[in-house]
Amino acid sequence: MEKLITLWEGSGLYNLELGQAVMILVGLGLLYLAIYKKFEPLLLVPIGFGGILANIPEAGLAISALDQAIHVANPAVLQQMASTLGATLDPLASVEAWRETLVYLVNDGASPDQLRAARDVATNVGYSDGLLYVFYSLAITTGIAPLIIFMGVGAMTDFGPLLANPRTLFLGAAAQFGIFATVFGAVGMSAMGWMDFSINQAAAIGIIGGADGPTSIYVSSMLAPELLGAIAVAAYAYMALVPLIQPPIMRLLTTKKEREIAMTQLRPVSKLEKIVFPLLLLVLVALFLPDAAPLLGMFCFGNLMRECGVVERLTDTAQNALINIVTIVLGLAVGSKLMAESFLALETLGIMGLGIVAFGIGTSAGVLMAKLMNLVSRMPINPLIGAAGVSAVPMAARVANKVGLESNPHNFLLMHAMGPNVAGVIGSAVAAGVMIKYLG
Amino acid sequence: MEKLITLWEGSGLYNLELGQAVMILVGLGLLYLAIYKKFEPLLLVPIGFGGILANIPEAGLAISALDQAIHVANPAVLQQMASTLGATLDPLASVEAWRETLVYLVNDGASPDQLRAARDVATNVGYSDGLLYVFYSLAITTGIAPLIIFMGVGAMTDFGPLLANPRTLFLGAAAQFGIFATVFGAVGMSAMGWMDFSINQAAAIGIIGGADGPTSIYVSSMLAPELLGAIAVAAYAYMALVPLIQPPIMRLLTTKKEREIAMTQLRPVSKLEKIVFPLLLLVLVALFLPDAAPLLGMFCFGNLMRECGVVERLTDTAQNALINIVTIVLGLAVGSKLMAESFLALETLGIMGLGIVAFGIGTSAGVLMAKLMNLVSRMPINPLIGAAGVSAVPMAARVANKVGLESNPHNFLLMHAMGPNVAGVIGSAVAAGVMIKYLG
Amino acid sequence: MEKLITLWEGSGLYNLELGQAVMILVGLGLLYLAIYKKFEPLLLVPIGFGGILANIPEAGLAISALDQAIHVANPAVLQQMASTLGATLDPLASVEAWRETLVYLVNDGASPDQLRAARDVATNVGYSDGLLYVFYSLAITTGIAPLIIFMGVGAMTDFGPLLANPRTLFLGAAAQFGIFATVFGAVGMSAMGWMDFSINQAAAIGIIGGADGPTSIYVSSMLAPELLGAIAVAAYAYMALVPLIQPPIMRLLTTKKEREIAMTQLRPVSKLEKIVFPLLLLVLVALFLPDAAPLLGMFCFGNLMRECGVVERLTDTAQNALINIVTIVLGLAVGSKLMAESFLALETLGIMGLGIVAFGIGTSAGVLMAKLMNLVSRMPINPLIGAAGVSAVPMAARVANKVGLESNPHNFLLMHAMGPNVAGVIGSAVAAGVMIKYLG
Amino acid sequence: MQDTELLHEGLALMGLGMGFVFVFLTVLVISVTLMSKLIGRFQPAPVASPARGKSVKSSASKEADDEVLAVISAAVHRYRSSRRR
Amino acid sequence: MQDTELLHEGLALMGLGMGFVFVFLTVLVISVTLMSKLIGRFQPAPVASPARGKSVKSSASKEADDEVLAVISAAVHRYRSSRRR
Amino acid sequence: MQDTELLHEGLALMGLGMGFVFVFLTVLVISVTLMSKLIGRFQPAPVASPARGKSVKSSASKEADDEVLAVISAAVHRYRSSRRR
Ligand code: NA
Ligand code: NA
Ligand code: NA
Repeated sequence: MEKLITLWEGSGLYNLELGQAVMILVGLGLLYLAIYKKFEPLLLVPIGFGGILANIPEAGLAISALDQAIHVANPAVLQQMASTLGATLDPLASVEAWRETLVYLVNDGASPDQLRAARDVATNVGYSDGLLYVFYSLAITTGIAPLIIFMGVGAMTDFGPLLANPRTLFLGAAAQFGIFATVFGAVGMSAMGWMDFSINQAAAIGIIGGADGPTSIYVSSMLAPELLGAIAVAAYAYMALVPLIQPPIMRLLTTKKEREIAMTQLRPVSKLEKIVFPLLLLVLVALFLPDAAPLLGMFCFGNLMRECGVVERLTDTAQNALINIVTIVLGLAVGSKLMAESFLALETLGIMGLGIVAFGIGTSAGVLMAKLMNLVSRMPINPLIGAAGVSAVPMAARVANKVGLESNPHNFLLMHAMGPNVAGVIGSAVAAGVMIKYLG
Repeated sequence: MEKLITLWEGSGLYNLELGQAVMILVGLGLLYLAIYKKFEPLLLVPIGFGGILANIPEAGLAISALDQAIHVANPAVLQQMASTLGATLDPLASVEAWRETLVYLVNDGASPDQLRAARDVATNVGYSDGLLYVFYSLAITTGIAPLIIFMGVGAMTDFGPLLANPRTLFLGAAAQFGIFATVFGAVGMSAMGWMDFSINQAAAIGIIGGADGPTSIYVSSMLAPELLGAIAVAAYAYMALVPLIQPPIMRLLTTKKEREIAMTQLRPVSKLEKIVFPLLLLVLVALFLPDAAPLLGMFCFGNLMRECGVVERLTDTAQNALINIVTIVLGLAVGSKLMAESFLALETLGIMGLGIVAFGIGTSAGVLMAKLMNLVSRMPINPLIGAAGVSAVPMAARVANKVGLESNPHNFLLMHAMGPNVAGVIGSAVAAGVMIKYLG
Repeated sequence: MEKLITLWEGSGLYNLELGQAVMILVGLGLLYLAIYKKFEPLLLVPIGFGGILANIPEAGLAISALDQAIHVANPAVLQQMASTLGATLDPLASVEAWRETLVYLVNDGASPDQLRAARDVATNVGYSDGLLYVFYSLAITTGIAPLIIFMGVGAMTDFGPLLANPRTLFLGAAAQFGIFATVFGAVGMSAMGWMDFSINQAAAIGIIGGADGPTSIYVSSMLAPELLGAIAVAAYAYMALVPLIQPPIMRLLTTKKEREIAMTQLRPVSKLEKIVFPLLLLVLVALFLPDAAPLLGMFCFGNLMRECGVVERLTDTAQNALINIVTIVLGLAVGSKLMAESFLALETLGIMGLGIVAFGIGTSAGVLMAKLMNLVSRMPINPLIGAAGVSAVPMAARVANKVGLESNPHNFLLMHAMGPNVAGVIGSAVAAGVMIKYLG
Repeated sequence: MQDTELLHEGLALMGLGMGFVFVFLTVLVISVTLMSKLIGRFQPAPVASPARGKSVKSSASKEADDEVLAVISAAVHRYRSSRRR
Repeated sequence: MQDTELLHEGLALMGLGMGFVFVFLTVLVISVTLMSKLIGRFQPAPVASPARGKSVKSSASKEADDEVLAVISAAVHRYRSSRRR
Repeated sequence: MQDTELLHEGLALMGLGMGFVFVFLTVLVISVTLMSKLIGRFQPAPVASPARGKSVKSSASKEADDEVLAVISAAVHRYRSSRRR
């Protein structure tokens, strides 16, 4: 009978907190978007599922052995942990109060040595790190997962259109205004007292406007890991929404005539140029912005493997088995940050709101930059391809193509839009480097 | 000359202990079964080979740097380690006695801090963790390997037949009686004084009856890691023996008439049902048995990836590259537990004996449950498919089909048997959760 | 303005040291050799690129969090670290002097406990391990990467020609004389005062003559990690140069008549022999040279998977996805050792010089051994296949075939040369084991 | 642990475990049946679903398909020209 | 952090960040243009490059190609014989 | 380490190393020869072995083969229909 009570008291239903229930619904919602609305399913299926796993009451899949022990261990173990943390627990207080004291000690007061000792206590009595916590530690805290994915993206990227028309790099630069305007927006909301974002958090939020999943995850894991869940969800969701967000802005900022501009055919690009480009980019990064070196270095590595043509085995693995394995692990690890206490906050709404603004401003800046370039240059640029500068490869380029076809059914902009599109990837990685430089 | 002596004294032949020689033969025997008898070769080839590697004298492939240092380091290092462990070694005792003292201290007396310090001594003088030990720590202690394999199994499982006839879940439930009967058998043997199993060990042994490799490994790594080698070998060996173990029992418990029962054709199952099923199962696990969440969560994740149809890249990787890589690592890591001192014990014989009993009882319970269901329900069930409830996917279902064809050459039971077959996977994961809940 | 100065002072150009600039050029040179000269591109592309990444100023991709903090942290953090290391920094000295003091303390004076504490300080203020450093720790320090690659090589090796003519093992043995002659050469250079190699370093350099990348990396990671970068580069570069290095030596040491010797066709080898061979080799290693067990054990494991024919899934993964993933990680990790302070030393020139001598001596020894065998045995051996005994699979065997065809256009030696070729792999792994036994 | 206590532990685990397994799977049977009925009501044609599934797939994996097609056609082409040689 | 200070921080980051992004990409545009010109001068026929690229590839991945060819031919063979059955 | 001592170390390592390599590979040659003879005696027809090997493989990798066959046949079918278009 006693055992039956243990079973019931250990069940999810008995322990389910409202926040967890809501987060499970949020996870199911993400899965719905991923599966039925095709919102970046490769990432949102694992993230959504990971979010559900992270919120299963008592399972502790997303927390460390130490947190798990604090949350569910018996009073004797709690006292032992408190003593290793150099504190004594008030014998008159409730066990719940003890747990809260320990949470406070672990997060604020304890030295690394004490934490190690407390962790030893927890593992000695049989608690272990949750699977998603292990994934997070291995894949995201070390930076390995986003960087490997960026390498794979590099191995899938063709810089040909960019090399044929290097000026499109300016479009990729302009579209990063979405990032910095959002940073300013976020600090503005905090200054207004609406939200409470630090400058680091504002920077991590801003990078959503870079429309690059791995870059967003990398930056927020360094500057604001507590917001990583919301930021990753916003980044991937809005990337999927690019076909809805961008066209109205593009139409608003351009005349029909501008949208009909036909662009001169791109010159063929030699193999050698494609091989030299990633090395050139790498050297510039090395000289001017070492803080972007992990991101752009791995990106250039992937691209060099692709273009050099002598390591097809490795390129194939970087584009397939490796990126897929890392995507599964990364997705589940990001899902581990979809825990109620951190996700169900006003800040998440702020992030979602700011994220969409970031996309809009980035799109506008790209389009306006293209119009500006038309003023100063002879070679005509269709301003629609400026919108592709936000990256969201290859979605934004396809959107530019589609909107262009609406105005002129014979005007295929896809290849022209691929230039600013991949330039946007470089642009946001550079922006990420600047932010890490100042705030990291 | 002195060097030649060192070479000879460091050779395997000089240091070979009888137990190691026997274990190398055991490893060769497992390879024979795997290669020539096709006993689950995907696992038994790595396990058998790992077993041989683990028993190479002096190589220390399966032990930590600390254990290796205790085993082979010179007296000065031993004294240094002893002092970090807070002990002094008797200057009159032999070096062999010192080593024994250190083994005792490390396993019983030392605090985590002292162990860390002793380990530092060992690595400082150049000892390092053996490869199989590293694999074990990374893949099994963290739980990653069995869970990733379970994800891959989920990605390969079609729940269609189960969804078409959900009642077959009862067969998968009944067959788990093999697990619990075996637990009782194991504690019975201990109560009789024949063996010396703790309740945790009994539970880990019982799970062999679940006929699911990853579940067995996961549970025994948590409840009785010292028995993991024997349990994994028993689990995979008996799974391979299913075509020999089951048919006599099935024939004994059924009449020819029962074996000839034809089952109504399964209804088609919609895509949506297949997508919702893993989520439904996950939610039930979350609500009622969080301790099964790692196992069933990853299983459902794999299955959702398979059925949702929008992440084929990931499904393919989960079914191939990822599960294969993890299988190699897991197999070698399991092999590291085939060391003489733990494997060549009476307990291993007990485990092998109990394992076969577990399979037999599970088979019987499944068949009898099917007969019982025939008493209370109109829709006829061929009792042979009850035997598939032990899981051992898809072997047990094929056995049911084959035995059925013997009685009626036109009665194809394979699809009908797949329902209880996959239900058995769920059933044993649930049983695993209950055991971890109470004993973990 | 102040921020602009920070940006400039944090830029690569401001911080670029001459050594780093040179090493970036070295990295580009390696990429040139890999891409345009096809020098073992699968390894040299990642190694060369990793070398560039490791030398990006301020990025710290190849160093630990602790080293990174010592290198760039502000004075307050430096003082905190010094206090955990039990030292006080001279308040009158410059910050640069403080950094040097800390470097000295970390490398020479500090205990493991103090290092852990200093590391805690560094991570607490936000420094983290560089990506390549993480790769090195995970893949090379543990030995996992070279061993997994060796497993993949085993899975790709066909021992048929060797089994058909086991005497060719003697050729593989003789060619290892290149290894030991080089060791003696290296200690000779030190005795002459030209270089300053320890015996361990000499052994690690000698193993270049084994013409086996993973073996070289494994041995030097154990005996002389500080030379790993130069040794790996030399090993792979010279392997690529085998078609240039070997033919003149082969022609010099043989008469035209000898080069025309036709060899009797190889007998067919049964499946069973191929299955038993890796197990036989493993047992001999276990009995006589346990220190070679990690290398040859994994090699035999790969080969057994290949030949047993029942685990094709695993063989395929070992030959493709797994070896490719590990190659990428290993290459970048090796690149992390191409740092200016260790690579731009006279020793590197010595290593490059000794490496080519090693290849030459190994080739000669193989050819001469074949001639010797012709004196004592009836069955004729074409001495050219002796050169294949250095391994460098399958390049050296192809060279033997090509040189043979020059003398006699109908004399195909390829299959005959594969025997000594794979024997060379076993031979150098045995040599590696002997060295680790004495010096490890 | 005393022998009888161990036996009791085992017996308790057996009863509780089997009980829980049955209860859980019963709940699952009921949930699945309800789920199937619900889905059957709102999306009545399971026959249509394979077709739908296929179309989903064809759009989702269109690119992959095209690639495969390209590879295969190249291979067949090569194979044919090599046979001509 | 005080509100105005935070705003200043944000503004500074915006100016500096956008400035740096533009400067960096401008340098990249210039470098790429120079690089393309240099390459165009020394290796004047980009038309030839695909051919060259192809030949590089064909030598580099010769073995892989042969393997693919073998697999495909075996598969086609099997396919044909299976159809005959 | 003194120079001469280092030289001695090197020389000793050379002698011992080469010696051990030869002894080990000689043992291997003997073992392999014995093994081949033993196997030849008990399983006298190496000619039969490829056939046996094949049948082993064909049973073991039957499923994989079928899959490949299915993929290829689908691909060929697609290729043909696409050419008709
Ligand atoms: Na971007
Ligand atoms: Na089961
Ligand atoms: Na060699």
